Amino acid sequence: MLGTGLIQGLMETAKNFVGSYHDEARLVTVQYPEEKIPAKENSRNFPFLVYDGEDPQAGLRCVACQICEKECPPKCIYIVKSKDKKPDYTGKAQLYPATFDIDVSVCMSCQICVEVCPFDAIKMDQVFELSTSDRFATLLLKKTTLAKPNAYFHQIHPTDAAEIDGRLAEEKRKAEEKAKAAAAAKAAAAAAATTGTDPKAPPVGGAAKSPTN
Amino acid sequence: MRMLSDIPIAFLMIAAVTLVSAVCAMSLRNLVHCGLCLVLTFVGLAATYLHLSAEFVGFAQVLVYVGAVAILIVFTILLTRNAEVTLSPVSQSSLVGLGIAIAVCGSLVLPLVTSPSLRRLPAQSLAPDAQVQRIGEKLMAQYVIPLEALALVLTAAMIGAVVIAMRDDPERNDPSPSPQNQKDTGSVSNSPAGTALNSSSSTSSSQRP
Amino acid sequence: METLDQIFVLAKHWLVARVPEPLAWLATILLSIGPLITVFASCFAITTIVERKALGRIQNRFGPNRVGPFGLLQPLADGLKMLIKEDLVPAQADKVVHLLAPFALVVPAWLTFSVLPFGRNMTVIDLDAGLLFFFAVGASSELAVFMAGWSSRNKYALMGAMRGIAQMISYEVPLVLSTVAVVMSVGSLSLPSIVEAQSAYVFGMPTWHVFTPWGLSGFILFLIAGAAEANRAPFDLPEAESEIIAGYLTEYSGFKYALFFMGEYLGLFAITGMGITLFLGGWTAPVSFLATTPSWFWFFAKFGAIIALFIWVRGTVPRLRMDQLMKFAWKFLVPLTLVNLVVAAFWHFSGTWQFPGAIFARWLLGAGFIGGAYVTLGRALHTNQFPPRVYAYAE
Amino acid sequence: MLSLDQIKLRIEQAVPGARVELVPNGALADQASLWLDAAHAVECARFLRETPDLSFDYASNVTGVDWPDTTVKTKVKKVVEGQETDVEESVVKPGFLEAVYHLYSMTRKHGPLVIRLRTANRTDSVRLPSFTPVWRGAEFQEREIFDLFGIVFDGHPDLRRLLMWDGFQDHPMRKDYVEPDDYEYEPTPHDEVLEKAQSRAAKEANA
Amino acid sequence: MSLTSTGAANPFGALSANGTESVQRFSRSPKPDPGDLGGELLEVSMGPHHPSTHGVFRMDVVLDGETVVKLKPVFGYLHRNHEKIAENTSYLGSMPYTDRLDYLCSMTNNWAYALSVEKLAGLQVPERAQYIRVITAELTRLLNHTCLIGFLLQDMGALGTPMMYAFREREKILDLFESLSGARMMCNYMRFGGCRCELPKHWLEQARQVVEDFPHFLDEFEALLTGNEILLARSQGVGVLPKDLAINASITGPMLRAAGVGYDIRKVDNYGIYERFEFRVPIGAHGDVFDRYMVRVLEMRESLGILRKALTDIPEGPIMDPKSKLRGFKPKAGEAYGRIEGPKGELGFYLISDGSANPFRYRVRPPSLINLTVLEDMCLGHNVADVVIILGSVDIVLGEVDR
Repeated sequence: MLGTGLIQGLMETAKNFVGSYHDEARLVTVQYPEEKIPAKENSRNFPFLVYDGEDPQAGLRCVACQICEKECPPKCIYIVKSKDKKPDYTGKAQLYPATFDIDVSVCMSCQICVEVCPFDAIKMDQVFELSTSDRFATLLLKKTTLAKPNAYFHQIHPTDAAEIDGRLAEEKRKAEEKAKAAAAAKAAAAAAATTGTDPKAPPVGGAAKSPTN
Repeated sequence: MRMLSDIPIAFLMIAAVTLVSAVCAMSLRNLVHCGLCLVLTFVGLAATYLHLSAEFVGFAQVLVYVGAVAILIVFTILLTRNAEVTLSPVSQSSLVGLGIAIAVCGSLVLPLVTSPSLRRLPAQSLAPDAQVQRIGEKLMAQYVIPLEALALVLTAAMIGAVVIAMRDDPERNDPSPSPQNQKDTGSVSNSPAGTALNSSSSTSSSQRP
Repeated sequence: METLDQIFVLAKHWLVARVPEPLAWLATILLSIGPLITVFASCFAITTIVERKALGRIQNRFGPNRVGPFGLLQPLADGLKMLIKEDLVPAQADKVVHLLAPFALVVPAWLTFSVLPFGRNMTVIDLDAGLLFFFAVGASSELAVFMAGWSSRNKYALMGAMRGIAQMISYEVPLVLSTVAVVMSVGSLSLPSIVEAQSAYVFGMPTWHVFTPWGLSGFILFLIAGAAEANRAPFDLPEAESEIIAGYLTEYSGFKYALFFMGEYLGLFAITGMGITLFLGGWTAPVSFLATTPSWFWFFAKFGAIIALFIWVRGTVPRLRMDQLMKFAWKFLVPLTLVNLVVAAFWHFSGTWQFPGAIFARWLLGAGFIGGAYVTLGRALHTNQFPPRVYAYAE
Repeated sequence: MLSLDQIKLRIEQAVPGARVELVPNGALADQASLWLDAAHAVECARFLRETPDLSFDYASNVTGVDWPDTTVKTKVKKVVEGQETDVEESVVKPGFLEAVYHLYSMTRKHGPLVIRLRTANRTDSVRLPSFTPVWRGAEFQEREIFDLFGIVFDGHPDLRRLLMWDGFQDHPMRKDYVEPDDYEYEPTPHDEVLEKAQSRAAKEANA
Repeated sequence: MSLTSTGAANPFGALSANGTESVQRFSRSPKPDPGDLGGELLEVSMGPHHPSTHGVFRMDVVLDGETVVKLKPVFGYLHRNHEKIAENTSYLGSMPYTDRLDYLCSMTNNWAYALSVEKLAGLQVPERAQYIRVITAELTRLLNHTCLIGFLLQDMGALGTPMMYAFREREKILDLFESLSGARMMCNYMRFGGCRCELPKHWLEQARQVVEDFPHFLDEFEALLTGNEILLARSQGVGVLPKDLAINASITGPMLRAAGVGYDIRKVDNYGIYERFEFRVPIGAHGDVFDRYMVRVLEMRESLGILRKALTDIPEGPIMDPKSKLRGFKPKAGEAYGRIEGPKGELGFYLISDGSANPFRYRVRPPSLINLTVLEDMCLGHNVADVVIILGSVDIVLGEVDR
């Protein structure tokens, strides 16, 4: 009969009306500035640069290889390589980024830079409250803003960070062993030849720092 | 309150508005404006009735003339091609028109002036005379035949309107010319997707030069 | 209780008595119009916020809850926003008509309230032909719609106006016809006397018209036609947002838009008030032992309930199409109101039946007649006879 | 579904004079394609659509490909100064535009059959027959090819630009399309656009 | 849900009984007959910022009163030459751009692109990744269809109530996507030869919970809508698409099936691992807006079946083909066309490789665009109000139409 469907619909909306007062599943709105949904571990927003140790600039894992700059689909990364080198965590002398800018007004949060980075230097952040009144200046994130400690990385992506730390520690251990072996071999060679006067110190130690946490 | 009714300020205002809007309704260029002025005239007339304590007639005037007749007029204007008329407001036959207007006006005014009702004293109280119930009783008893006759005429008019409106449909939906159309214009008429495709391609081809 | 019931009337008399004699007539007028405007303007404000909040809850949202406590000051914020917004008038628009249109809607809408009885002895002007006045003034809102649509020089506005006028004219017929049954039964066009006719109690229950078969169906028909007359969902075609932007309101902004907005709500309030007066016993209490409670309270309680119903329906149904709307008015509502008239006449004349169980017989016959007509006409609307559909699965 | 060779044979039998060529696919063997000559293409298409055991009634994907002119370097043995030497000679292979149709059958649920049409060159002879009369589904896609690649489809009922605006001049999907300098007219932080425009202007001033 | 679903009879009737009649109605001669009272035609440009064109889409409509006599869709307002961008970036770099084609269904877009590249490069997808793909794709289908129905009802004038309900449920699915891929809409989750990252802990349980709750929502949704007389009156007999025309115009997806063609690429191509799942393909008999609505509702119920099975059967194992590599991915020269049954229809990617790191030709077959081919045919003879819901029932996303 005419009208039954309408009445059924009215009952449905009445149910939702009443339900929205007591049923959590029906009233799903989160009152944003006061309440926030806790970020999920995998959530990503914009990239940041991980550094180890205390000094944000000295501890950057980034070696300015520019792979991310090349692979970035919207081309929002801008890197200028350094003129000099500094040792990385394994003690190997590496370049570092003199300039590392990310234009987050262009960035589309695709995470490809993270995936292609062979040094685990760039990771996805979860900060999203970046709104500013200036489109150009403040949304161009510089190296200083981008650098965040490994501890922070652990905080937002614990599983990922733990795995990477493990891998890096392993690599470092191997590198140290290798360096030691090389040094030993060199020393042995020097000893055997007894002609060497100034065996260069292996590039162990230096600024190499063990990852925090 | 007495002062107000002694000097017919209200009446003069109403009359002025009615007359001015009536003149505007005749003389404005834009048909829609004319229509809207006509509405104002109707409202003024209704106000006159109310001023004479003829409530029912006044409201009926608004309901019928403003609510229905005026709407019909503006609706008709709306559907015509152009609301702006480019004709000069004073045409050649204006003198003839003026003569006719005077004649009509005279024939209306003369009986009014000579009517004995003007010399009759106003009734003690006008309101009870105009009571709705009494109008109804009069209509249903004394004037039942004119009422029914009117109703019949209006019904006939309505049926006529319906018939005219209905005749439009079969002409519009007449399917006979369409197959021809399709063959004539369908540049892709050999396409195999059946009639629906044919007819649609005729639409797209029709707009090409 | 008596004092509380008449508190507004007494207050008015008290105030008028304080005014010097020559200005008493002015004071009377102002003291009648002033409260009317204040009350219904605040009703408008309250309805907007309540509607938004209720629709929000229906849609499982919060609704506005930021301005003031629980968002209750939202109407103030909205009003302020409307006032300070730029008033845009299209360059090609007919500026005078464009300006007059909102007033042509709002002024008649206010006028309609002057005949409604909001409580015992609380009618601004007790006209002998009050009902006629109501419809006469209400009819002029069509003109406002036309003026708005035509003067905007916008195709969507024009289409909205055409839809609006056609709809209002069509739905005026069932609207008036459904009230004729009441007029027939009461024998008066005066609204206070219509309320008086419903103020008796039988076994403690009210004798409202809605408790008769013709009254119930008349009330529902009145609400449906009234929703269409007030452009409420599901009959909000003239402003159908998804089809013709905002219809005749497309080119309105700022305060003029606010006026239109208010005019529409006032129209809805007027229809609601009229429905209450005609069918729900106006200001009378729903049970006899509450009869001494303030009459105006009951009027506004019923008023709120009907508005809530309108909001509820708006939150549920999609919109009809123009031809379906017309078909619904002329092929369903009008015949049904005519049948309703006959049933009202039957009810009136069978009032003299004395045999035991007469009341049941009257109910049975009346309701049966209307129900039969409803089912028949409802079937007749199935012009194309789409059968219930069964969906097959491939393979 | 029949194999491509069989289909080729069938077409050649059914449409006399039609030249069909098999184009191999280096990556996916079962998506090799048939190259139809433009003159008989519509007939062939209709044959493919209407033959009951083929009944390719569904033109799924229609697209254009721009093959620019390629310079092929070949080593040719030449007698230079009475001595036979290997001389590298570059031959310019003229490019062409291509329309690729992926056909499926909804009734027989097989496919895809890839057919290709090729224009003679990329400049003045860019006309191809339209398949829209055969498969209506090609309508917008052929319009898109016309818009973005510049292939003119004869027999298309409504050949207008689809995505670019009507006054647009070039065909953006062609390989040699040069995007305008004011492509991004708002300043970007690295001012690349500005530099590009300046260098272009300087180049033009020099020329 | 029983085997069949029924809708009540149409109480109001329709303007015209079927599409052909409406077409005939249009093709009256352009010169008015002497007895014809038809007045001036009204040309209205609906869009590009009309409230219900689902984005920046425009229709140039010619109206006789409110009846449509001509309708020309105008595209390109959101054109960004996605294909050209993709030809200038690496294979991997296009993956996040595919998210933005049909921005409601990024997972299926990812899958279609990944499928094509896998065909091109000859990559194998491990079992677990296949399951994840099916799960995410079917969740996407649920999400798309609920939203579409919400939008459709919005177009029909239902003041957002069905849309808000749809969005409430969509939220749950988006939450799943976020915890899986890190983003709610722009998932960028699939990779050539598998998926980007392993499922988070408890993800399967959460997904199962969502899938278990969904039928309840669908029942409520249908109680609100399917029997509603106004919806029936508005949608039955409106926008009829004949079967032949649907096939010929390359219509795909629910729109094709509503026209009565049982063609579902999940069944036809058996891509991924769809042959392991039992599901039925609902088809409509009338091809009108109501059928398109009902087919989507029934499809959602079938998807739930697939999801339940996939969520229980999903095996452990790797999620990436060991042969695939992220950097320096250069498939050998050749071409491939891969297609999947997206929620909106056949979504295909046609790739030509010349052996370099960037595709030589990259083409998206956009179901949204191609389904609009018949928009004019469906709308002729109907009202403006019908045009809006017919467009709504086609289910377009302008990101994909204009690319």
